[in-house]
Amino acid sequence: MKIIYSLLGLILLILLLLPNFVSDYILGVFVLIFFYAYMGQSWNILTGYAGPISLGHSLYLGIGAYISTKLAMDLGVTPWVGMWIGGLGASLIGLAIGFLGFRFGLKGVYFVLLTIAFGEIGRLTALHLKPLGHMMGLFVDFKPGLANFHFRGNLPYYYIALGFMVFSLIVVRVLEVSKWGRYFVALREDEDAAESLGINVFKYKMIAIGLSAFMTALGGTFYANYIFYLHPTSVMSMWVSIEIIMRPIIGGIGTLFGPLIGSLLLTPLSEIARSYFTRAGLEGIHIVIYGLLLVTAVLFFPGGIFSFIQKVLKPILGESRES
Amino acid sequence: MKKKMNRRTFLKYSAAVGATTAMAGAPTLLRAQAPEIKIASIQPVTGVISDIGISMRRGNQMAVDDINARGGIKSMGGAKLRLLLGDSEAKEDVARSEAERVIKDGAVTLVGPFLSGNAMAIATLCEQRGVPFVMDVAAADDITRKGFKYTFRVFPTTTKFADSMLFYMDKIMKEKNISRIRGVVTNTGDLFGRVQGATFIKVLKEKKFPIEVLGHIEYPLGIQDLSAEISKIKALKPEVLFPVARPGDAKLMIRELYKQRVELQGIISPGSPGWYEPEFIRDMKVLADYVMDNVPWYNPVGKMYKEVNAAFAKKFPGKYIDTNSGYAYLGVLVIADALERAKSTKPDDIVAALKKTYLKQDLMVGLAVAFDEKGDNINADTAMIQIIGQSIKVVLPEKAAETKYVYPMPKQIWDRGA
Amino acid sequence: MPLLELKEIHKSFGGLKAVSRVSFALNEGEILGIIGPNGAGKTTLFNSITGFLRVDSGEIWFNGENIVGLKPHRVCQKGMVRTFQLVKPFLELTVMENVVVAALNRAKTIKEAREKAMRMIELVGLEEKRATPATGLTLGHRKRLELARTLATEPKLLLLDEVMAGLTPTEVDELIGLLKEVNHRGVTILLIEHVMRGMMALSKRVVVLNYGQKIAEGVPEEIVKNRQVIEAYLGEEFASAQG
Amino acid sequence: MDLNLVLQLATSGFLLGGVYSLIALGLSLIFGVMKVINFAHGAMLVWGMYIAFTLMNWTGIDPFFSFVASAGGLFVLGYFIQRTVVNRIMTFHEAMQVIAMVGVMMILENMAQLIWGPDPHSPHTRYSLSTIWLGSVMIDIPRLFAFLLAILMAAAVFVFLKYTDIGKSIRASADNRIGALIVGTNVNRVYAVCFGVGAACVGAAGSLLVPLMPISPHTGFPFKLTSFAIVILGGMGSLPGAMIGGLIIGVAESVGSVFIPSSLKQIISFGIMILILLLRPQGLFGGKGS
Repeated sequence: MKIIYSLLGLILLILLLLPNFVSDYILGVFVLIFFYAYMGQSWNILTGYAGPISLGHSLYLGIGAYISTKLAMDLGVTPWVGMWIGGLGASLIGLAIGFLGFRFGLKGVYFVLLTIAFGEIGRLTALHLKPLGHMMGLFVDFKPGLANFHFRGNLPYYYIALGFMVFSLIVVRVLEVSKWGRYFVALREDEDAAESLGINVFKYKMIAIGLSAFMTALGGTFYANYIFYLHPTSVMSMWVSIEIIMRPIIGGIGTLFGPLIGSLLLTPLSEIARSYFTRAGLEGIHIVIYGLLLVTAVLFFPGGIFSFIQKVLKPILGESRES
Repeated sequence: MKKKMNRRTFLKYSAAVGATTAMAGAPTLLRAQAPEIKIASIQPVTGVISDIGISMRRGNQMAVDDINARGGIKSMGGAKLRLLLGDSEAKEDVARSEAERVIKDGAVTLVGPFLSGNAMAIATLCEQRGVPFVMDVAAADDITRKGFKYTFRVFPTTTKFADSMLFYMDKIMKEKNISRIRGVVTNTGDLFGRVQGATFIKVLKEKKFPIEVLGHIEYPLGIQDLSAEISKIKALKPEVLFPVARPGDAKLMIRELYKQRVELQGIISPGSPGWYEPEFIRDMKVLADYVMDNVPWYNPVGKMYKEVNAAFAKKFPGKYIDTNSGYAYLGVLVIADALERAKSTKPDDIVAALKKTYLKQDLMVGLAVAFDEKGDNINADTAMIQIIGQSIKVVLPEKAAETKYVYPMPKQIWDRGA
Repeated sequence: MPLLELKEIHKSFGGLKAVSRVSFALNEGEILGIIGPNGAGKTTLFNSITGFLRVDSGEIWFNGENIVGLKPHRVCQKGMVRTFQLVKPFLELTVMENVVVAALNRAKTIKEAREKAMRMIELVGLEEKRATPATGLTLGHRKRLELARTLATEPKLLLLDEVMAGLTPTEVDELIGLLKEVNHRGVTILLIEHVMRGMMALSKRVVVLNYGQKIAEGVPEEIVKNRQVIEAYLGEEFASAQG
Repeated sequence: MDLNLVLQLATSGFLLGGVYSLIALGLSLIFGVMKVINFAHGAMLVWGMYIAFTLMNWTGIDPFFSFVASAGGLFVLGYFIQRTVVNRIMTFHEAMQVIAMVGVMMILENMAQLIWGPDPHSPHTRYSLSTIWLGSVMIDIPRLFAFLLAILMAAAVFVFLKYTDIGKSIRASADNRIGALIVGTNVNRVYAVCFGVGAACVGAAGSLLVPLMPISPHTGFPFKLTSFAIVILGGMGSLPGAMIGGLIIGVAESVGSVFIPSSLKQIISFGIMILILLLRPQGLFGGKGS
């Protein structure tokens, strides 16, 4: 364990010093790496640890983004405060969806479809809400300043995104060793067995979806203040949900470092594919290549890349499982 | 703060020299002879509107090729322009990331990106990085209301669209002695459709214009079946349909109007693609006739237009210069003109030059390109075009008109024996 | 007062009466066996008692309380816990992690839970395997794991659903010893068992179910001679030939 | 309320619903047997469209005949995708399956753009604008043909499933995966053929849609979401359910746009989907519970 912690410390140190050595563009890529690692980790809490598979997390991203942005634009509430309110809002919606899904005992694919349906209904509703800019979307005013969560360079975004990512790692690590996290995993593995051992399956699934939605929504605030434009189709569509889940799945679902590793691989890969295969006359080839990479990754690392790394490093790092 | 400044200065320096600080494998450029100036085009060349995105990219690229063929930027020793290509995939975060990448690769000015949402993401980034950004196409008023210093728009704003539309409608109604038109507005449920449709209705109301809007029907982007919408329109019994469409649904709409035999005096778009693409006329044939569209259009009598269009048609068979490719071309011209006058690739010099732009052009309808304090092109204008005999004619304003408009439609769509 | 008392339990699925007016009682410290041919309603009865199914009618008194309608986790918290016919270990978790989850039912801290889990693992003799994920265990070990897990919840009453099925004779003997030890420590046991040797060795009293109905109850030696029981298991003809 | 309008919308929706049914039939078949949601279903539809379109351009064969070729082409494509990807991911975590199928979708969709270009095509066929009028209700001839041929294609699939050995095995696997294993059929082949047949359904549907709507690389997406709703409504794996579900959703979305804005009409499908999921997850016609 000691080796792991010192290794992590070293990596964190490198990440903290990184901005001294790379361009704004690379920093921007890292912002996306951390952002998607964070979003993936938030999703991982629900699907990776507690079990129910959600393909509607874009809904929570959207709710978080819209609430904090509306609060900032109309009432002047700083996004640093608004993000928590957005988190609560998304949490409530998540709990409502969870209540229906879990009360009615939807599992596996059925729960997936329920989340897709709610995600799409959320998107369609947002498209018709006047305060959210109707179908025109919300154009966020760019007002640089710490209080407004708006910055000129990528440097502050880099450190904030890094902070988000580290925060999610800590949350999940604390979960892993706590009663909640152990219960999550138990009900993911076998609901009946968990229930028979005194675990209130419904309650802990609700906690998982509430927490997961809350954290996802915090990321929504980051998105809004980084991209400056919110449209239901670009923040709440199923495609966004797929972007959120892609990285933790490739990295290793239900593992602490899966989302980060997945993001470290996929985010630059999509950038590289785009920058090297963007050719006039061959529009679309980079997505074909990216798609091929995704399929290959699933086929060759069915347990995720993190478990593969774990297997490889086991002789060096020793047993990390609880014994 | 100091560190950051240093890094940025370094970056600019590196961009100017052409060195790259990128990750492994970034292209290294051998540069011995003529200096090269990089500008970047970011367009949605994949995803739901890739057809338009690719057309835009072609417009950008052709302008760059033409400028280089004419000797590049003369004030800077005949420096050649190089166009870096970016793909926004029609997504905001990708648009931002692509903008960041091309800036890293040394682009001194960005052009793009057709979608207003993407434009917002890029404009904010350009503001953050202090890099000039010329929007060739993107109509939403809001973007230039945010006080950006580095963002300019060659395209007309939505309000401009609506104003011109009313101007042309007024003319038609006066000439034809029509006191009142009962119409239905329909648009795609995306940013552009909504903005165009809603602004048109808003301006009608504000000006108490004698067009009565019987209904406002919005349908999702990428819709595959418009039968229900057309049935609803038919039930409202409008005289004129005011549609804001995309290439795919324009065809659907015409076919459904035909099949359901909707009786109309005219189909007049307040301004949208869909009605002027070659594919529309190719696939719809006589059914396409008499559709009018209020769009920023090429200037059919312009010398520049004739040259550019001939070259474009030669390079991309079956295609010709239209609103999008035309403005994409013009956007690059504006940048080249500014570079010529700035004699520098420093962002602030380029911005200063852009502000003083007075680019005479007869490529598109409208006067010389010149920007107001918000960065909008004050002389951008639209034309009323109409499909007559399966070819597109400018019908208004009169000074650019190729022929007289036909209103009302002499034959209903379903009467044309297709 | 009995620890567990069933009064006229009734449960049907559609037209099928899976459990029909079954009543019996179980005293503290006792081991009671339930036998019956396949499809007799034994597992349905377990599911009904532990709250996985809601009975249509009847009362279930446990420790002086009617627990009808309680969810399984509440039933567990009251002190009644069951195993599953097809073992359900948390496959991705190690033996230790499996048992710690169960121990958290009563333990205040993770540390306490770990200590208790360790004791249970030692009790069932899996200490060598405690870092092995459950996927890597043999069936016999999985059954022991499941036992350790249920014990870690500190039950008053343990419901065992065919824990001996599929085990080797040696494993069965070991398990009999283990269950006796568990019972000796004060845990009451209700078991469904097909392995007659185990049933005979453990239970003092047996209830026989057939087609959802209780057809006999008594000490094992008498039950095996009961004509109705033989009929139920082997068919009428065999019984008359015997009789 | 305008009764005439409702009748018109119901007719149009019903006829298009037939094609929806065929699309959903393919999805339901694949799900019923392999328990994999085919996220590439929309992209396969697009390939079916382009195959018919290309044949029409090269040889002048009408899409209403070439749907057989589209079905054949997609059968091969589906068979290939099953053998190379789907077959290997069937035991994986469902989320893993989603991502693999999304990858396949990205490849197919953008390959289509690379091969056929981004511009939408609406080829003109002889009857593409023909109509018959029943009183004041218009019946769209291409829509009617598409409906009839979709039903024909579906009937052919039913016959195939009922009377051929491999078809019987497919049905057996849909009912119970392990059962089919015991009977000893070559399961891999059954799965591949089944995926092929599912793809053939959607390919044929694509061809039938050519006279009705513009073809472009990215038109598949809305169909995919709609067919999810249909499959849930009819019951996952229930083939008659997919057929009737398609008609219901077709009519509901069409008639629904009388009451709510068209831009919101998908909410009807998703609303139905949620209600069915919660109250009757086995679907209207699914026998077994989930």
